[in-house]
Amino acid sequence: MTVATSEPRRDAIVSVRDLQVRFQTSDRRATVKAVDGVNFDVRRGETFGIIGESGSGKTTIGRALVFLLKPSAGAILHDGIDPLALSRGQFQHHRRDYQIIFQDPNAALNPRMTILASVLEPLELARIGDRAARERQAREALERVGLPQEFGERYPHQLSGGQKQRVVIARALTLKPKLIVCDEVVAALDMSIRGDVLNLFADLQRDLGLTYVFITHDLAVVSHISERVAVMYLGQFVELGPTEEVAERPLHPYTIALLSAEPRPLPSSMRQESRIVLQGEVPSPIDPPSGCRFRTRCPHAQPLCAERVPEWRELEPDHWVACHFADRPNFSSHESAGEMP
Amino acid sequence: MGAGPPAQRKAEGARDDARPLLSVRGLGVRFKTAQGIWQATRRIDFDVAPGERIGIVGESGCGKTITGLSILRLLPGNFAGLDGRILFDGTDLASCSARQMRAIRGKRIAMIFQEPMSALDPVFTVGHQIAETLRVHSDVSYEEARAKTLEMLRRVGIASPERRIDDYPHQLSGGMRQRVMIAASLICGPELLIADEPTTALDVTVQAQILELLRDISETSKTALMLITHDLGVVAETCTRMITMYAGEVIEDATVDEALVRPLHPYTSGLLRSLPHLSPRHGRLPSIPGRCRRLPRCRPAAASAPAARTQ
Amino acid sequence: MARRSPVKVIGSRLVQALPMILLATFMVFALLKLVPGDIAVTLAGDNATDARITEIRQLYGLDRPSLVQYGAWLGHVVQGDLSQSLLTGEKVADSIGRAFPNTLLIVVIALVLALVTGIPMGVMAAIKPNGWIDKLISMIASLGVAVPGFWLAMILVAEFSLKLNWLPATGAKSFSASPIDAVRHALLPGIAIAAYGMAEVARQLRGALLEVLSSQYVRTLHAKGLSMSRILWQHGLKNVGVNLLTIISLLVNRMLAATVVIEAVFAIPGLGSLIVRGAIQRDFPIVQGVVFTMVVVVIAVNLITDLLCAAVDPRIEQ
Amino acid sequence: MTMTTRREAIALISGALASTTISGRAFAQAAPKKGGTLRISAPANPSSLDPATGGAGSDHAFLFTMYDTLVEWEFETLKPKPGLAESWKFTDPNTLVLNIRSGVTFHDGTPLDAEAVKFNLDRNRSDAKSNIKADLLSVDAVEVTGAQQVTLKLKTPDTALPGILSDRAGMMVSPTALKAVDGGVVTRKPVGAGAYAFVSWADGEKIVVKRNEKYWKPNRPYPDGIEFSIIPELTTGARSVSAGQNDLIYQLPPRQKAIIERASSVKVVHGPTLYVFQIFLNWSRPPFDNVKVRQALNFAIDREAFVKGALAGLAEPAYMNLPKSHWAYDAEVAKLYPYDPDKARKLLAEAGFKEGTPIEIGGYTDQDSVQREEILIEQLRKAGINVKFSNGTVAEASAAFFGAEKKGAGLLSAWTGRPDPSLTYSLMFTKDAYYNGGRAGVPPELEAAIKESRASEDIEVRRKAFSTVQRLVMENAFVVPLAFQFELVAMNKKVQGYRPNLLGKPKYDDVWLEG
Repeated sequence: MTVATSEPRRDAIVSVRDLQVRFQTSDRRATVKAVDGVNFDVRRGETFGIIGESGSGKTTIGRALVFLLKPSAGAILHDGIDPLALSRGQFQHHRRDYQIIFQDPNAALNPRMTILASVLEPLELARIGDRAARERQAREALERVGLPQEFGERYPHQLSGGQKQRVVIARALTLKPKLIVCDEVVAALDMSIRGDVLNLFADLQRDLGLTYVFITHDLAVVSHISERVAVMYLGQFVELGPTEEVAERPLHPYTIALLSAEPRPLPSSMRQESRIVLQGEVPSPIDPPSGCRFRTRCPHAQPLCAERVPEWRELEPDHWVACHFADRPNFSSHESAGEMP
Repeated sequence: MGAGPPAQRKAEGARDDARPLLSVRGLGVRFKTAQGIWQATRRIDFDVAPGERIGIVGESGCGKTITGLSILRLLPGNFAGLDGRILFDGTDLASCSARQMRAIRGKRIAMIFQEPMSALDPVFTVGHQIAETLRVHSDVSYEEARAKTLEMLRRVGIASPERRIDDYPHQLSGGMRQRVMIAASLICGPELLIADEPTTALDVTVQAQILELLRDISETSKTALMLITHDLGVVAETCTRMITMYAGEVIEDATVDEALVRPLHPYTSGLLRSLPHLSPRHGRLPSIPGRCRRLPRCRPAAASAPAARTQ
Repeated sequence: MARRSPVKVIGSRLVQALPMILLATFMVFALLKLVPGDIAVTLAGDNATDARITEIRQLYGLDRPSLVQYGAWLGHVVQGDLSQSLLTGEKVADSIGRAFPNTLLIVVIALVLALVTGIPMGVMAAIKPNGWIDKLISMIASLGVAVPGFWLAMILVAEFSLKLNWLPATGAKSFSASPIDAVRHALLPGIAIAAYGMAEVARQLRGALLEVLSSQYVRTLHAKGLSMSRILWQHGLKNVGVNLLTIISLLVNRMLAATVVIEAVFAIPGLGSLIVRGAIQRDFPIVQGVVFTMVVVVIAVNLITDLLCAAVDPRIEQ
Repeated sequence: MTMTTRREAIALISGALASTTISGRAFAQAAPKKGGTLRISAPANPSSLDPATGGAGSDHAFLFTMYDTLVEWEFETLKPKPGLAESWKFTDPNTLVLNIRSGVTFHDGTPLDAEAVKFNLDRNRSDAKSNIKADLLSVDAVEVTGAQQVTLKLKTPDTALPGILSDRAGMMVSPTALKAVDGGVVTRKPVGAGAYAFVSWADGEKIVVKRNEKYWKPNRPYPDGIEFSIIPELTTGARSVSAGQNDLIYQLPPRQKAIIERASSVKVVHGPTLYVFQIFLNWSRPPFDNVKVRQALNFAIDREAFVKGALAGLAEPAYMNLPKSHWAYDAEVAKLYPYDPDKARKLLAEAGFKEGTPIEIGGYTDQDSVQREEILIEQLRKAGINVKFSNGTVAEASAAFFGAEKKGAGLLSAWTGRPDPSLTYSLMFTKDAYYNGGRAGVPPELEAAIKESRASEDIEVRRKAFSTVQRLVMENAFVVPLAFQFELVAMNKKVQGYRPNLLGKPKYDDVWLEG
């Protein structure tokens, strides 16, 4: 695919250009192309959603964005600068602005540390302010995520899953980051708590001017929270655009299938029967299909799809897609995606 | 639905069979905990007609999984006691001997679970595990069992079953594992399949495949399906009737259409409203106050309010 | 996931084992040289004089630098010659060839006994954790671990040899000459070592089985209508197969070590007795030879264990 | 003596048969008969089966069965008596003539004649591998003066020679066998002229010998053969006798007596030996360079109590290096050191030795040794002597004290004794002797007296010389003798005719098996 957006946008807080991340398999005999040529910008103050199924490489992208993983090729610019070009000390300092939160709050919290101690930890490591100032900051962070004062003295096992995830968010907030990568942050939470936590994210963004990269497999979550969404399949973006656009007028057959697969609590009278159920399994990222990676499961695949890699093109304003036939009306999504409740 | 005897329920079921396949009456389950006896579920009544697909929905901890497990009497080690009756085809499973119970498990009532990875024995081939159900319940030769297993693998949509039959679970994807689980549960042709969150751990496109498979199998082989899930969408896609549980009790029992269009119970409507769905991205999600099952949060009614809809 | 052929695996493991063998024999050699005491004194005899001891050191090459001596030994080993006892002149290969079967028989008997008793104990304990059977078995297991092997050995001899006269109190017989007699001689020492093994197998197996029994797939098996005994003996045991094999390989190593004491108690001319004699007399070719043999055995046991683990558990890659 | 293994430290011996007690029934009175295999539990693998190259005192138990010696001794007195040499005579102080018994052959048929004896003696005193060159230092030349006669030309008078020829130096090996073996050592293929011929030796496991059908002693031996099972753990060895798997075990420690006597099928024989527990002293440096400190140590020890406490009473208190029954024993010397802690204190004060100053003494780690140490610590403490034992294995601790390291002021060990007492004294109490740990000099009159003891053939002259030797050694307190251990042999009741000997190294000359 060609790199169409070679010039980073001015308002981009993160610019990703032709990002590739590869791993060795455990027997060191093959290379997994976890992320294979991805381009996008994250705009300041927005929530950028990345949706994909397991093995699509979305988590790898998330880690690469905050340099928990080193890209094998390509560039990731933070505010126009390449963090990898920074000195060690500068890099550590720079890192505070770009945080990541994971799915499992249990893994992120030390069971033997009080909540307050856990929230204080990043401040202490960064040696910010004196002890009193740090503690005040930590308590503010806890308050901001809606946890009462007395929670600071508790231990993780005394908290519910949602409360723990709030603690993790508070901890990320202490260093006043510009951007937070949220990797499946509500996947482990109960339905009813999910709403609360998502509301919290929205509040924080409004109040603190945060930018989010929201990584999830859950269509409902991503479409609720993000302005723009990228759809990922087998290490590549297949579609990127404003959430409403992607949800209501998807361009890529995979997006269409994904939207159609989402079970909806609709009564039978409101359901339409032409649901698209993809056949087969996701191919191996070790040896992905030639041409378009989705072609092996695509209901509209043509011989061309095997021969040529589809171009990453801006088919509609701000709406990108990688499909040879996305502009053909015959599989245009509009009628198959279904109505929203 | 309350304690209405099966005869009174004629109007409701999709089928008009003489009597329900499964009839649960006054079911309650207790567990031993460090704090004493905990009543996990109480006064649960519902029926499943032959071939019917019902969904049991509720949040985690509401007792839906325990209800599923108690039908097969597969309750965990700290199980302390069970009240009520579980009438299956006229037999009260609550008072069956262990031997009778074993003869029913897998043969007449099958069950599949959420995590297809951990629900399969990692050190046996999938073929072995599918055939095993058949072999414990009937006297078949190795060849017969293998042939039947291949047929089942094909039936649940596994490509090149001849190759997959000798694979181990870790060599399969999550979706394939769940297909294997389904194959193993259906090989004896059970009358009832209890599926406990069968797609929760799966990706959405794979979930669609599995749900389609379950619906298809239930329709073609007339197997009743009891689908336990927290996802109203899954129920809407798959089932005809929906039972909502909250704090260990059944609070609503209605057809899916009715329940979704006019949820009578505030909890059901709360659940529906809290869904962060595709369109309403502007605005806040309504939150359901409280989350501990012991804290009543149902606004107009207490948690122990009787089921809102009866026949 | 591609599997490598067992031949290749064995080959590469043997190559990896070479440095281990070198290191082990060199370290033992260095230790023998470091501790005071000198075979030259033994060789010089009761009427030793300083001059005679010096003379003997020259005569036997004991005055050469240690590394040279080790190198000379290694040179012989490379040519397939474990050299001979400095003291008696017997070929070390002959000594080991005679001693090893005796030790092996004891270890094999001990292992079989430990498994035959330990596995049912572990399984029974796991069926109902914290039930009275479990508590009883755990008590027996604690005893098995706590009771020193040599003490048990002496009790066994007192009871079964001296009092009842069922089994011989000391010595060993060649297995090839008379299998029954050989087993009769190795039985009591085998039991003495097996007690610890039994306890270890029972305890570890119980723990591993409990973990298996609490796993999701066991619930599936129940849901499929399998009986508890079938779940335990078929699925349970195969699932703890890797644990069991690991226990076995550890036990073999431990039992080999335990033979040093047990062989002394039963006057069994095995590897343990041999290395003790070699060490006391600073007869380093003997010690080196036994260490070499033991290291090879341990490496072989570990290798076999790994191969078997891979056979039992498909998730393990070779 | 002390080197090599722990077993040895426990047991090599000699002495006159002062008291042989037999537990249980008395010997059966039936006439000796031939047949059967004598099964013996032996405590140690031999260091070699070649008498010239071996070193361990424990080897004799095997060697004596295969090799006959030129001179033998009376069991009870250790008085030399004819062996392969039917007679000997010092024709002058520097000439010893040996007349060799005729008609004797080695196991391989080689005749045992004067040439064979000369071959052996020359090998023993000059071969590089020979460990017994020192024993024959006084021999200048060995001459064949007849078909069955050799004459030893001596550099200096040495009347200890007959005694020496009753030990390794006098064990005759077949010259044919020696010449046939590469290196001239018959370690693994011994061929002698003894009562039994070698069959096999599996190191650390078993030695088998069979009856020499052409043995020169009439009607001997009785058993068809002997099987030695090598069982280093004496408790185990004793059990093998209790269980009937072996017929006889020797060199048992005293504590085993009560245990083994419980088995009804077993009888126990014991008798005194030359094996003496003692504290070796390094008198080359403080504190033992002061004779008063050494004497104090000797006064501070209650030997009677030591015998009871450490050796279950199966021992004789030792006041010098010879037991009461020995022909050279001097009762006057024995009176030098009665138990007298006050005297000890006084001597220490005179020596300017500060009471309670720790003295480091080496010792062994085995259970019996540690028990002996504990008793000694207690006894010495009463005299204000603070002894600290630092223990090691027999090999370690011995090498550390006697070898180049010179560790510790003393060593609690034992002396196994020699057929002729002059060896005992020259190996311990001459300058540069290996068992003189400090290699310090001794009074010239002691060296002279030791020499004197080997100058005359006359036993009275020798006795007087030894009196002087003993007196000088004990007055100078070069050693702290503690106790002579008894030989303790347990055997199946069907074993008949076993007699202990003063040397403490078992011989089975008259043993036969009943039933």
